[in-house]
Amino acid sequence: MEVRVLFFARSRELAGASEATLSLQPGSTTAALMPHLLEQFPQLSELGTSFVLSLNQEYLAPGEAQPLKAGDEVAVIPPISGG
Amino acid sequence: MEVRVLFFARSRELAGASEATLSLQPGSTTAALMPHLLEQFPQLSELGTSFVLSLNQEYLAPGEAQPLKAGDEVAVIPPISGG
Amino acid sequence: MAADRAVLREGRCYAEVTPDPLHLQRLVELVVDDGAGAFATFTGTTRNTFQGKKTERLEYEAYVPMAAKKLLELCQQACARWQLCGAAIAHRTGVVHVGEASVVIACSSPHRRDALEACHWAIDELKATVPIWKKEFFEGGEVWKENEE
Amino acid sequence: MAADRAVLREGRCYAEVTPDPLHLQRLVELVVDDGAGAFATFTGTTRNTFQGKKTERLEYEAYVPMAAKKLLELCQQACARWQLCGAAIAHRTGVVHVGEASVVIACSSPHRRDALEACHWAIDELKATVPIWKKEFFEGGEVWKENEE
Repeated sequence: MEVRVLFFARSRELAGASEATLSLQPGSTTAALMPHLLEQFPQLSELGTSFVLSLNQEYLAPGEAQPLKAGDEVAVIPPISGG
Repeated sequence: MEVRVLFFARSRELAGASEATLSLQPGSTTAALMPHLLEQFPQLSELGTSFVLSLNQEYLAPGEAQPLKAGDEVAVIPPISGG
Repeated sequence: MAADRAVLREGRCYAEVTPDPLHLQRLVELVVDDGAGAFATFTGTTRNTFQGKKTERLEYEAYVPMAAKKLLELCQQACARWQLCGAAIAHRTGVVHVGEASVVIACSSPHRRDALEACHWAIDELKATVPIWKKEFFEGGEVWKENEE
Repeated sequence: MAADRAVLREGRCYAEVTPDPLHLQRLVELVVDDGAGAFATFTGTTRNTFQGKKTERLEYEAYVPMAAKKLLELCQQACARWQLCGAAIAHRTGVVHVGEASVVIACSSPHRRDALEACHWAIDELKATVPIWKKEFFEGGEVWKENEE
């Protein structure tokens, strides 16, 4: 199944793209995302642990594993600095 | 000596005037003010204790007696309600 | 005849008492500073109700020169207590209809906490110390308001 | 192509993410209410210095739909927690030069404490929760800022 991945700020600069499509095994959870992303965009490792993920515009807690379905939207969210 | 007295808000309505001139004995203090004002404007007694006085645009503490000189400006200040 | 308005300026401080309508944008422009990253404002307006009754209007009266002096002191105290680029306060006198502004406060600072705290303190302090009075005209009567401070 | 702006409205709440310049007066007009006696606003602007160096500009990037959603939730939480007539927040994206506004918040309420407290809370909460990023461009470099919250 395919999920849409958005990159922002430093993660966008490291990935060299603002979005990508990930093909995952059906039944995959959000735990599968970073291993796949690091494979496709090795520079993302420079983020270290300084990021969180969102799933369909809701933040995921670090370590939280949610089931994924086709068409889901995920974002890589470096430390925010709005305002 | 003459001092200028200003009335505001409820004190102005009770006195029926926005200002007055008081003639006082040289050497008078601010303690002399209300007795003289109540004589000239008996309606002011309706204020009760709900007012303070100012001398040359500085508040006087209740019971505070400051020396007066000719040309001083005094005001009768009911409970304020700015803002 | 006593003056019906006063404007006092000192350093980063601005204080005004005026019978003219107040404009928020004008007060903000008085505290603009390229060193400021934060602007906090407070505007007090006439509400449409008073203790459950319909308000027709408010009328403000001021001891103009002393009120302007106290407003300036207020700004100066705010600048001494917080790190501000600027502080400006204007209070209106005369009739202030529902929806119109009676007081506008604008503070600017490099970092947000100073402007926000100074602005909040300023309106509280104004209500406690500045010789200005408000009379409420409502359905069925009129009364001189007294601040709780 | 992803949308570069979003506006969400719900009841007394208004949230906007936009690349266009922000105007304080417009946000205030969104929270006008005859039942309001108090209006509090916060404006964040680009300052001219960053850690002692001259700032050339800031550039903001947003996860637009999620940022708009989080800004609306922020307004809704403020309305639930304080007695507000209205709450409106707009955040700008793209280049924000020195002196220009990056964020404007406006809250209105019957009594002053609610608008003042809600406004202060809102900017603190925005900095902690809304997916927007700021890059500082200064003399000699550029860096992605990280809020302390």
